[in-house]
Amino acid sequence: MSNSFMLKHSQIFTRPIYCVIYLLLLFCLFLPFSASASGPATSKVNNPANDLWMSVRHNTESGKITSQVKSLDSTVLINSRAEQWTWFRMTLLIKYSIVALVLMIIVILLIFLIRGKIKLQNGLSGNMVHRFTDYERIIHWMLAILFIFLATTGLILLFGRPLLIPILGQEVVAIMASASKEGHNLFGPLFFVSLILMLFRFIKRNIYERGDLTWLLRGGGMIGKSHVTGGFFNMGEKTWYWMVILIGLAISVSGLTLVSPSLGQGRLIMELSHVIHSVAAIILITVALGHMYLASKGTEGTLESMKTGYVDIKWAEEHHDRWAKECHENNKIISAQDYARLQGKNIPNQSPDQSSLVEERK
Amino acid sequence: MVEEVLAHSDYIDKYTRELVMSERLERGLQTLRAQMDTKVKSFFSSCVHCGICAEACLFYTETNDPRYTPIYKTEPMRKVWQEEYTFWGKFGKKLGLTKSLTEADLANWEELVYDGCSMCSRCSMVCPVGIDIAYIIRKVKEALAASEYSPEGLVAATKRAVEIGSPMGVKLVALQAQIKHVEADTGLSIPMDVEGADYLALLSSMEIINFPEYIEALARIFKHAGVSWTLCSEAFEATNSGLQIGNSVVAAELVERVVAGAYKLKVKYVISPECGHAFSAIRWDGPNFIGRAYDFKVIHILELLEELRNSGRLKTSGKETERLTFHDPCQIVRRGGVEAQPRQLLKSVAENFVEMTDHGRMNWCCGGGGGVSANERAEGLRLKAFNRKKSQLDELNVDTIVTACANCRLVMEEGLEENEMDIPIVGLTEVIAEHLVED
Amino acid sequence: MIAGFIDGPLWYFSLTVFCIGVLWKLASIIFGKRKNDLSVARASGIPGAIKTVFSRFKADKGMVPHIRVQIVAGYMFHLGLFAVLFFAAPHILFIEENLFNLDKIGINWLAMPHWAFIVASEFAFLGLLMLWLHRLMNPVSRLISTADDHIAAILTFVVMLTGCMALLEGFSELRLLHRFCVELFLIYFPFSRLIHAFTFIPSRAFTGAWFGRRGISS
Amino acid sequence: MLINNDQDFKKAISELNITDQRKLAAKFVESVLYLNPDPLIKNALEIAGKKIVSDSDKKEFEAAYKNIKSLAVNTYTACGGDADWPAQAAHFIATATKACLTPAERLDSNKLAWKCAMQLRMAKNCEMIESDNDVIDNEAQNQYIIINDFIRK
Repeated sequence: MSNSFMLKHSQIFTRPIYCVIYLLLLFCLFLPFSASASGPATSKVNNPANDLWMSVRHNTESGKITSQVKSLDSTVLINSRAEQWTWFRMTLLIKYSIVALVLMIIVILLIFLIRGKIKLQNGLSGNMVHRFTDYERIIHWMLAILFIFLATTGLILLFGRPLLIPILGQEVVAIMASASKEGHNLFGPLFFVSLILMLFRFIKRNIYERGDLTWLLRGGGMIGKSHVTGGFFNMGEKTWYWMVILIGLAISVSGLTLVSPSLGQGRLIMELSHVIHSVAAIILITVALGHMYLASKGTEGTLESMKTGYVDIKWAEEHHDRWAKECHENNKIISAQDYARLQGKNIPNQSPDQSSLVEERK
Repeated sequence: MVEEVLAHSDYIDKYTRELVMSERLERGLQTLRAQMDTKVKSFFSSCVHCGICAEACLFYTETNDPRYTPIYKTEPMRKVWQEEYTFWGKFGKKLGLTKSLTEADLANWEELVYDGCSMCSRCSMVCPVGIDIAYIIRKVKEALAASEYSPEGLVAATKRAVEIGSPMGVKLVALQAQIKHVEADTGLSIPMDVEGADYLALLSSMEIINFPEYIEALARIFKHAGVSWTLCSEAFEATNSGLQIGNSVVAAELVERVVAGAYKLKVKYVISPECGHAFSAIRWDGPNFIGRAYDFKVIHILELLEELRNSGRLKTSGKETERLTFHDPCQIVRRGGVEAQPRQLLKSVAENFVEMTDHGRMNWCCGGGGGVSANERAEGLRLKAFNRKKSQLDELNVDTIVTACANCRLVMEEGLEENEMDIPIVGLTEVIAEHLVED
Repeated sequence: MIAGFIDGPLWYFSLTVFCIGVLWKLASIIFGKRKNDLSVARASGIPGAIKTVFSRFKADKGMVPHIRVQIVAGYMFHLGLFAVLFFAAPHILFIEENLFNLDKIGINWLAMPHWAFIVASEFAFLGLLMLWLHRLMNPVSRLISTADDHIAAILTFVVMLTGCMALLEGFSELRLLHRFCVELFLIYFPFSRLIHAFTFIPSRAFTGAWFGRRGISS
Repeated sequence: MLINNDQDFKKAISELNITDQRKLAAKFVESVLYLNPDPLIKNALEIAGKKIVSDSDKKEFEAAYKNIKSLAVNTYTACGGDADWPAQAAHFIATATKACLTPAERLDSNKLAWKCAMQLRMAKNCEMIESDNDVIDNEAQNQYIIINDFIRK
């Protein structure tokens, strides 16, 4: 989307110059009339070019400049903000994005090297509890896939000029950029939709409650070996959820503003949207990298919950003790064998026992 | 542990790879190939593996075991189709990529097809691409039977059916004794081997052994309506174990007996008893088993009763006051097409008749059809599957369940007992008989 | 050179494979061997067949709560794709240019407005993504799915993706990429799960006829 | 007048109140008890005779009914199972006993003695089938005698 804005902008840079010349001519033409109109000339003489340039540059006194193009911002002849914006887009943004991403990767590497895979203290039991329904997992992975796609295309657009062109050359990157832009624009709204789905499906379980803070102090169990307390979702997961929702919404709204330039928003809005969009996106991407690592390689038995929807009860006890307790109380725990059966990996020629497998029927 | 489970199935694969070309497997394969008609091909090429059929199958909904997904039960046939009738299958076989059907598959599918399917064919009703899944499962059964992967219960029953003439070993003397009893009670005579009667009534062994009331009901209704009918000493058994186990040869033989009996007594109609699968067997599958059309008509007892009622020959008086519902036997309603008659009959004698949420063509099976009830090994699963019927009944809280199949009746009584529910179950024909206008 | 190949020979080849493949499949199903039922029918099978071809577009009421994802996603995908496939301006233009002149054969084939096109493709993408994830997430469909199912899903996705990436119509390379994927799709179609787009009709008809002649509405 | 046919038999029964019906039914069963030696039956019959006064009686009664019901259901010959006539006779005795314990609140309890009698006739019948002799020793007559002197008292 930022790219689409770039295109408009390049034209904007060229157009005002013609406008200025045109207006200067007009000015000369109408000079005598204006003189007469001004009635008996005052003794004070000042250089009218000043005013003109002031207006053209800053468009302070509105109405002073008219244009035959009757549309929003059509009387803005030179958008001085654009230079700041260009500077932000081409210098700041790129530089700090790279810094942020690289830093995150380093952090992950460090965690991996120092802490290694966070194993369960008393290992896996093989007895499982149901955690996420099919629908919940579908939403999660849909959001994930769309996010990764949008992130990739977005980064291609962001880093295309400084990083890719030197490697792949102008033509290739031009094609990639065009493709990325179209893909990015089309998938954006889908991200928004699945974000809303996620918001409604998971919000109940993500309200902060007592006990979440202690989790934070323990660094989610990464600091020290002692056990940290948590409900269905622990502090870390809740925070991540709210980041996804809030930052995600910021990205979506600003993004939608950028794909639909003809909603009556002016350049200012567009520039702001772009700034919000890019900054928010970079933050979310950076944190997402962390999430991806911690939820897969990072901690033992976590990925299972988003693959099959079940987690090992030992895992639950360590990461979500309060929830695990509930599971124990309502005896939601199913044996390894029943779990295998629910996954369609039944031992052949064995009729199921009477245990309640119908627990998780949606 | 899960690993162990996986290890186990791996082991089975390895173990069978040696005897892949075994005799049994060969017979299975041949039977599958022989039955590969264009319908099956169309069905398999249409299946998008959406898994919707699972939600229609009580063996899945009550266990949540994906292996009970109806279309998955046809896997042996799909594998053969894939490998021998599709481009990629043939191609993959050349490269040795496709996993061919193994004897282990047959061994594992025995449980799925015989214990985990009551042939209720509810799945065939919901498939979005219109696959008649039960139609394919029936063919898989044929292959499993041919390769001798069938439960003992059914094998024994089939043996008895062929040798004694009844899957439950009911000899003619037993029937005669029951008839004597009924005659003594009702003072009516029960016609046996009457040549030239209009109707030849068939019975199911279940009725002779457990529910002789049915015979009495028939006698009284036919007397009342002045129907000329008879039983046949050589063909009184309606059930067809050949159909249940999936052996067309046996099935044909059993049908032939009825045809011979009907021919001998020169009857115009053969009456299929309440029993569900007997109706499919004699009414719909029979001619196809023996490869020729009948020279008599087959009619289900409920169809006949409704006919008699409409023509005014069957008059009833009084109405049952208790709240009652009707359990549709799958083979009669969904595979037999007798849906309206039982309802009209019931309404004529009951003022408080209520329907279950899913009824008629979308009814839920009792769990004992397709020979499942004759297969002791399946009892645990069957009782679990009954939970579906249980929850249907819990919604209604009826005083009485009426049905039209001795097997459904018995299976449900066991299910109710298991769940400590106390609802009497009665046969529709008996209910009608109780309300006959005395004349 | 490659462009020429994709726009020329490969296009005609894939189109031929597709057409012949589909026709062959349908013919072999319709004219293939199947026993005719000897039992006395309650009613003719034909009305039943026709009825079922349409009745199966609607799910049974009792089933709906358990299969919402499949229904919603399924309809989103299929309708979206259908709209994009046949009513997107670029596609109609393509047909006009490469296959036959619609006006000549007196068909007034209107393209849908750009916004509708975008909405339709959004629906198609969301639906397909959901369906494929359901395939992976739901134990039942995970168990019964074969490689073919996944290849078909991914191939379809790629075709749609390359299509929307070429939306700007600024670079012929992107158009070629899209077209190349379409050609792969066409070649894969008759030998795969994708054929259900045609065979669902005979399948429904067979079942409908079977039930119909027994006097059962399916 | 003496009862000697089923119409009168049925009529006479319907005129009895439920406790009497239970007593009568119990008598019916006792006359062919030898067909099922299960102690549950004996115990059930004793309870059937008793009047229900206290809660403990009620509990006892319900327990007996429950047991006899499961006995009746579990002795069915399953579809496709091999017919064993003596066992089947025992089964009918069980169902007959179940009938005579039918709870009062059940709508079909008004003809429980009749139901019981029918089951017993079937039981006798099974015995006959097993013994393969053609002379039918009609349980009905026997039941008429029982009801006649039951009413007389």
